[in-house]
Amino acid sequence: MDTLLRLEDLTMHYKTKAGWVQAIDGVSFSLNKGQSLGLVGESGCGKTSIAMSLMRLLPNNAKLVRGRVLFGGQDLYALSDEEIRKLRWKKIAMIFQAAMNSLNPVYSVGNQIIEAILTHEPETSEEEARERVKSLFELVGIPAERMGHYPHEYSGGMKQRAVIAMALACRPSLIIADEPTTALDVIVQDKILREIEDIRCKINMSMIYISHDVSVIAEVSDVVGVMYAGKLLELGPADDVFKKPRNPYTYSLMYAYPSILGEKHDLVTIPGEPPNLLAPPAGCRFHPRCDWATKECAKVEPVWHEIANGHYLACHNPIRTEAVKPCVEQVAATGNAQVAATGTVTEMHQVTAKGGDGNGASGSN
Amino acid sequence: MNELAPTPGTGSASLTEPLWKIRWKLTRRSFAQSWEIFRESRIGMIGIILIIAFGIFGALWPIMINTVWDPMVYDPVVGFDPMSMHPSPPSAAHLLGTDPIGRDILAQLMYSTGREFLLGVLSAVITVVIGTTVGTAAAYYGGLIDTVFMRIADIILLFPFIPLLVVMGSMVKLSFLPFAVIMGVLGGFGGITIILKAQALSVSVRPYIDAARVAGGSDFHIIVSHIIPNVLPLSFLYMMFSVTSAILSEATLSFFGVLNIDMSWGMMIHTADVAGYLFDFARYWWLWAPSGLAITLFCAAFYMVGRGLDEVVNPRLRKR
Amino acid sequence: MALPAATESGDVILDVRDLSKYYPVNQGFFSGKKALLHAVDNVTFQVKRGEVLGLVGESGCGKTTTGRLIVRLATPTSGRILIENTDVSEIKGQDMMEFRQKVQMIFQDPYESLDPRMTIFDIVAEPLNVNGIGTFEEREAQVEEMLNLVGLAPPSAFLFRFPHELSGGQRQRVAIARALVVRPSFVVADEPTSMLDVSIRTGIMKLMAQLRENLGISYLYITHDLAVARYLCDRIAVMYLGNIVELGDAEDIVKRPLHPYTKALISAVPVPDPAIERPAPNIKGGVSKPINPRPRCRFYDRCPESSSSCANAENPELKDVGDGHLVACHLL
Amino acid sequence: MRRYVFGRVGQVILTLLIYITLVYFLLQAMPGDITMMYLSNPKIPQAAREELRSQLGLDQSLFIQYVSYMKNFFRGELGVSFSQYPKPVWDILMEKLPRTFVLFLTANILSFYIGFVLGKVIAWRRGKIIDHAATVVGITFWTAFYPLLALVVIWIFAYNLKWLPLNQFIDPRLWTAAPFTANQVFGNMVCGAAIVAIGIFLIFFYLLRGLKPSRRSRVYAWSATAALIAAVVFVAVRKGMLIYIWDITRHMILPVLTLTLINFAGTMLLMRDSMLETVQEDYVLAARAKGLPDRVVRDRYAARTALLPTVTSLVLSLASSMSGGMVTETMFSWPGLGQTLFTAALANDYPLATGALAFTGIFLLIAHFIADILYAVLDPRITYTGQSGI
Amino acid sequence: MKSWKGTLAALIITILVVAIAVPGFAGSSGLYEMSVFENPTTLNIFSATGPQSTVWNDFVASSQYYTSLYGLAQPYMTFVPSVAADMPSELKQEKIGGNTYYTSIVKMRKDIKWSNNTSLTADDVAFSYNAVLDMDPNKLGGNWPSIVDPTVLERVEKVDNYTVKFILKEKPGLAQWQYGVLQTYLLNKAYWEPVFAKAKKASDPVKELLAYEPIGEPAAGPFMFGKWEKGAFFQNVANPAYSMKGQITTFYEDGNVTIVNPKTGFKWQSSKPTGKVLLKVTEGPNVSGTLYRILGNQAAAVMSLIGGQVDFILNSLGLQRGFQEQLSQAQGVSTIENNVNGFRFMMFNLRKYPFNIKEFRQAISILIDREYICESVLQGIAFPQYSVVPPGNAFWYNPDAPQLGKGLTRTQKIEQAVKVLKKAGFSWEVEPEIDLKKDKLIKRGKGLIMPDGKKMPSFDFMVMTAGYDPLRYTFGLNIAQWAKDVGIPMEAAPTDFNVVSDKVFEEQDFDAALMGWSLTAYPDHMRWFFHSDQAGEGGFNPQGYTNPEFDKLADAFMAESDMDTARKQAFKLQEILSDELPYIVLFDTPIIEAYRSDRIEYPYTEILSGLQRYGALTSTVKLLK
Repeated sequence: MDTLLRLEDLTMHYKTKAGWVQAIDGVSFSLNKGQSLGLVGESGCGKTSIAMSLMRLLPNNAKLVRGRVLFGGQDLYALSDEEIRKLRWKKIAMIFQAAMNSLNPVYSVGNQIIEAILTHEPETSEEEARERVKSLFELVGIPAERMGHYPHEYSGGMKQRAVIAMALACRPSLIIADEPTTALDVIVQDKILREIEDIRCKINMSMIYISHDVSVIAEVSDVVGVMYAGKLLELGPADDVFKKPRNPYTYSLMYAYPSILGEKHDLVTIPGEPPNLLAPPAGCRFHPRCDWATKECAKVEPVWHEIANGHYLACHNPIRTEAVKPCVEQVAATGNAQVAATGTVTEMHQVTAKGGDGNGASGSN
Repeated sequence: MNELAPTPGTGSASLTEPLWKIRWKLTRRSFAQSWEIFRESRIGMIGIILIIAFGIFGALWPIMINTVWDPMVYDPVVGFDPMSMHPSPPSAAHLLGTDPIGRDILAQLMYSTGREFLLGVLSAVITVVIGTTVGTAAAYYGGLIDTVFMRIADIILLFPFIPLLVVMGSMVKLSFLPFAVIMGVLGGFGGITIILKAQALSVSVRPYIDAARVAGGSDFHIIVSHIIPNVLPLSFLYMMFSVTSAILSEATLSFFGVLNIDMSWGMMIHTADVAGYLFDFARYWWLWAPSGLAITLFCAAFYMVGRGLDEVVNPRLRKR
Repeated sequence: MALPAATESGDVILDVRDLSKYYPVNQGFFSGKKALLHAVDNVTFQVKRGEVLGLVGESGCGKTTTGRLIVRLATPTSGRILIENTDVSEIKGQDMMEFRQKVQMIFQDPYESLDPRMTIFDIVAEPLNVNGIGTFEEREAQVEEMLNLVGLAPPSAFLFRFPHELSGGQRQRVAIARALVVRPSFVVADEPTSMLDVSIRTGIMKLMAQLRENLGISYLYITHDLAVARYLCDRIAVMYLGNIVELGDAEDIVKRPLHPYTKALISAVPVPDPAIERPAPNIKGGVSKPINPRPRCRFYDRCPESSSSCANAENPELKDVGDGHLVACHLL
Repeated sequence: MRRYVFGRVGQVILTLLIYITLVYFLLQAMPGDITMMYLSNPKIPQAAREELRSQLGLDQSLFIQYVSYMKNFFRGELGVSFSQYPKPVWDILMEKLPRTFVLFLTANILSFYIGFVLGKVIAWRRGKIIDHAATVVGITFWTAFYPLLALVVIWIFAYNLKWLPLNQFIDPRLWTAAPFTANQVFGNMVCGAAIVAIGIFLIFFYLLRGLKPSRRSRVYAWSATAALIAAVVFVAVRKGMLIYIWDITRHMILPVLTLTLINFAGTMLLMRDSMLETVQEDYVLAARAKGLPDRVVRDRYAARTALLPTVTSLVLSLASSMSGGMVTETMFSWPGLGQTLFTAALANDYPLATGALAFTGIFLLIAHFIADILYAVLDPRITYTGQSGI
Repeated sequence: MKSWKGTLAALIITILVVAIAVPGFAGSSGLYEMSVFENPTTLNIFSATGPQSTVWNDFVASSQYYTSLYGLAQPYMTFVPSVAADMPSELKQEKIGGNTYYTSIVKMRKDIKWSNNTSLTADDVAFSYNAVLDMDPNKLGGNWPSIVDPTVLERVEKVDNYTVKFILKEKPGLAQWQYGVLQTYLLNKAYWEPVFAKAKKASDPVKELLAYEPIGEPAAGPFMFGKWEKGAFFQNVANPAYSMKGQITTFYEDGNVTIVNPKTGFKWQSSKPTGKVLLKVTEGPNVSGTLYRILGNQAAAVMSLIGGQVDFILNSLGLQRGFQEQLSQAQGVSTIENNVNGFRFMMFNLRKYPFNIKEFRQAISILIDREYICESVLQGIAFPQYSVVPPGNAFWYNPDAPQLGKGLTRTQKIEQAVKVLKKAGFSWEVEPEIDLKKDKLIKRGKGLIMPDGKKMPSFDFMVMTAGYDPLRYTFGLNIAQWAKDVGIPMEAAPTDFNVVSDKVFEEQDFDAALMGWSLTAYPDHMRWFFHSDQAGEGGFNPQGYTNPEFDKLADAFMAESDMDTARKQAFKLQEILSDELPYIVLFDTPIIEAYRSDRIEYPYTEILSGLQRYGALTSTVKLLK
């Protein structure tokens, strides 16, 4: 398969008053044409920074420390400003996190899309562009007559669709979707997710889907990448990763959230707080919160390596067995007994002594 | 984050220090934090330095007149130096020269500084106290109170201050304090009310106001302990801008000779103007430059501090 | 009334009857017609002592308004709210003070619900202060105890910090401590975890469960997330455009949804398993606002199963279909 | 829209009513009346004074005087001036109005435009030298002492460099033979400018509509504009008025410059702040992601929305720019409303001062009103149903 | 967007460039251009003299268009006939219709024409008075009750075409008669009669009259209305029918005046003129018109003068001192200084001992070296003055009144002062010693002993603060110093003006003070300031001067209607005052004016209160190019 995008050891730091924030640290992956990659992680883990560095839209205080971003074989960071401007949207488009805010409130939605088309395809006439927008609107399920309306006249879901239509306007080869459904209600979210998948399959486009919600990623991605504190911890085919999460963080993320289907299970809690990226922990960045951590984890940074076909991992102590779902009985154990509850509180003391948001990390494993 | 914690307590129900001391420390710390942000603003720092410089300059007046200067010669209002022709250019005796009626410019400048401070700060404090109270009340209670005060504000916005004060000043000579009060009151019911009300309104719909209400807080409690403290930084910011407008108005009205103020920077220029020295700018520069510059720098200083504060108060303006 | 349940026992801590809240909508400067937004319309439910009732629905369905009505942040247009058998829908003065000590609320946004200019101590002690409970030392002891209880230990490390120095999870714990410091018997929790990150969310959820056990508090837990409701709540009420459309045991609702809306809601929740193909939720159109709604089933326009009989029938009322499982649908 | 406009008009009239009432009572509260002015000769017996007072209705109760004043006010009668007895205040003010109007409008539009453009540019280049320089220069002018600034400007440009006329609004040597009065010329200038402005607006509205106008329509639009201007100039030449218009324009430059220098910084700094907020908006990022050229992002995205709060604050600053206008009029011997108010005040001419203040109020109210409408036009989110509020 | 900006910028730049490139419009020839600070407000003489009587209206209109029966010949302010052919006849008692009146006949010149070439006749004159009387001058307000004084004037009758008869209710003094009624503006009956008739019918005749706009009103003065662009300029054109053009007024040293009009043959002389001719003034106008630019402030006016846009700055206050130096350096500009009609003086409280001793005051006056302070200390910004009538008021000024101590050196002054004091019985503990040859004070006097044998206590001399008036302040300090030199224990006390005014006029509780007055042309102030009936509280004689002889003389002066007799009386009054010194007159400041000497020429520039006094000599000025 053709490789569309390749990140090689991408390392991006932000300069702040307090020092350098290591927002992206040595991230490498590649994406094939037509493939969809899901990036999952908590807020502040560097997902959005990756999206922005792919568009070369980082704020002024960002600095590319090392690494390359190869798009269709071209190093994006070797291009001039004008070249990258022309490449944006034409080749790489983006669906923004806050759709409500990513439309200019004072221009009609249709015009904002037409403007993008006319900018990148100057030979197109305005009429042709209008026709194209019309068909895009149909594609995403907005009545074409609403083209002339202003964003404030749209509902949240419609705005999100309009933003998707806008992203598709120049038929880019890669779309980056940055949490496009976070602010939406489940039913709308479901519809949008399905539409995105539909369209992507129809026009065979690559996509990077960024979300903090493992479930959403599971629904839309071929390949899943798990990020933590600016680093990629695990990356692999969705089926593999979800069936056999190797990194403890992946595992915790998957089971930290109650599910609606199946039996009620206990929740895995991840103690503590994500690290401060001004001074991330030595060794594995997840080790202070990891129940599997050993002394080695605190000292040696795990190597990013392929463990199976297309399945990459950075961990000293990967979970080797089939993942065990935490079971309901354990919930009952902590829930019922008073002893257990007070025990939890005493444990909290110890955890907070380390600093941060301690909570009952009573053995989930 | 942990290094900010006070001395590790034992978790027992006794504080290691008296409460006021802790609060004092906290105030100092939050002040220090604001100061850190403020220091980022070059403009704000220039403003602060200027204000301090003016403060020192103004404080020199009582010292000089009580020690070095002969009040007969250097009194800013009635002083006269019979030894020289007036207006005399800067010399060793009169560092900034004398005005057309023989008074020492430097002494006038120093003497006025303190009074300008008083005028500016007094009227600004009145403005802000009124603006904050009215704005908060209007925002919190809404309804009739809101309508009445906002209409008043609309109307006051219609008043061109300077012409109005010219009219008033020419009919009843306004002296220093009444003028400061009028400026303060007019300012307080005008534009600032609208801005502070908007701020109070945005504070009053915050969830923590609901939380306070659920906790059982009365309206008074909510206004005094939640809304006003959160509006105050903005009030303080607008106080800076009010100082500027008060001083400029005073100077302009003094220039037109409609105020009953015996000495101010505006009066100094007025004196030079009526005596006919204010058109050959280069030659009689000492008659207008010190006072004109003082007005501009003084106003600009407060304005700059205001802009610096803006970055503290409004984090969205901060540099990333 | 179609509700036979629960008033006979003293077990009921909250009894909401026919609660409605209409908001006037500004239709225009000169327009004479008065439009009313039926934010909450004829809602009836009970919460038993020690129970957690989940109120689930999409944004704009009136769940938050219901919560605010119960803690009297808003005055109901009609209907009654009984807390421990006292009607609180129109109380004032001293009664209000007592009421405030019985019923508290936890807010959604931990970043906004704490006054940025107050220390943690001031925030947590505020309900004690304004109600004049205890001496200073007693208050301090209570605050410290409360902080311990919500997992902010040692309390002295937090007492004199400002909210912005705390992380989201810690803030939400402070908010919980503030709500619980007056030892209320009933707490309305308005999506306390929705703004938090996954790894922190779990901790708060567990804390709430623990506090319920340890302190015997009843909750009205408002959330848009059925999975969370399932995990935390004993019973779940599903709201749609100001009406409760289904109410019943949590597992029952999740496993055996009866109302078409509940079904759609459940099938729309994504699952963290690529192997599972969810059926598409069968629902038309989008949410509208219940402004002067027509007197028929609110879900009619979007209902996949609606029949012509629904078009002309009145808005259905909750009917018990067994085991305390109530549904408001003509089709059942 | 119509409903909105009517609603606003109602509010405006109410506000005006209260404003005039306030002005009226404020000035009534001041000491002195016409008999002190008019009958200054001590030889005049008391009886003559009393008679005059009763003729003017000054012996009636304040309230009755007020009611009759208000009645007359809306009939366009503002009483008679004391210092120019028995000249109607209305006549005096109408004579001054066009001059103030032209000066105020030109200066405000210019300073707003300059402030807007500069603010946009320096916000876009935040932290660069141009940002610091423009901010410092702006603050200096913003806090400058108006009268002194006016004197400096005159001294430099008119007295030393002799580039521009010193003072006044026309050159008497030219006008002694003029077949027009200055107010006729002012009227024609206003009309001409309005025709040109509306014409250009219509031309561009109809010919350059859409996002990508064709080359041909561009040529049409520009030639139509040129033709329009040429036509207006031609009419002026035919009427023999061009040289007089020209003379007034020349005289306007310095006062307009002074007013602009004083006022532009307000808009500039506001625009800068407002823009610094909008550049952080997602749609600006989105626009850049769309690959739009930098200038388009700046102008159509960041600046366009940043303009809205700036327009709002323009309303707030109108009164103060009116104050500046008064000072400027006085310093430049520009006989407009401001100068009239000033001399009326110094001469204790209450009816004239009241009238002038009322006129200023009406003037500002109309400006507020226009700014409101402009705001509503600029911001599609305003639906004209609710009150816009400031 | 971009093209817009570019266009706008280009437009603005073009306007600027063109504006700078195209120079101002060339001066129109034949116009005498002046600047005024305020708009005139009306052309209507009734308004301009009534409620709108501003100096600006008078400058541009009233003083330019109208003539009167009599006037004051400039620059010496001699009372001369203008439209009248000779002085009025002596006032006679006459019984008319049962009442006793005083009457006077005035014969008129026959050569006076209106601008529409009709003659100015007795009808016009009688109308001018009777119509105003009819309207009630009190209601017209302003200055009308003074110039058509209803308390004196009954009516004016036409005797023949060129003779009128004044019928007066009582015998008027000079102020009411020569300086009042006889100098009233003359109106064109044909023009005004219908206007009055119409006004009479209106509900408020006065208001109707005042509101009338006199378009096309015939003028008899040197100028007629030309064009008025409100707020910008005011233009007058020369009256082509002006009858007095070319008329020569000759002033003789003895104060006599002759008037000759070579064109019409009119001749008049005051009495037999003898002595040298002081000045010959030929009436114009020599310009095609006058142009008044309305410039709002004096800086603008001065810059315009320097820039050549105006020839003269018309301002009743003259120019501020600050401009003088700058103007004197400008090319083609001359500055002139003239005395104003006023003085600043020192006074003692004559109710107190020893201030009531005449010699004490004389000694002080002798000691004061006015010339030294004015010329050396104040470097010419003040004029020394000795008499309560300024020399500039030449007709009334008595040059022979004593000027104590004038021209003496420092020591001579001390010597003389000591002599005068000794004569009055003063003595010293230590007498001052001087060296006349070296003009040096060897020993200062100490311990002055009053004639009653007591040592004189120290007293306060109130002077204005330097901020209020630095000149008086400087004078005051110097006077106190000189007084101390001879042992007079005088302390100069700079005092706020309001305090001085209160203490002097309200409380009359003071020892000595330094104050100032400004005056009118007719010197009736001598009566008001020194008559004993003004010595009470609130009167104009707070120093408490009482001299029955003076009182009598002053009353006679006031009642006198004959000019020559009145003049003699005024001279006598001045002699008394200069000897008794109830005021020690010190100095006055001049009025400073400037004109473009490269463009215009005046027949004279020395005139009390400056050229502005009579509208900047519009009818006699000559253009040089």
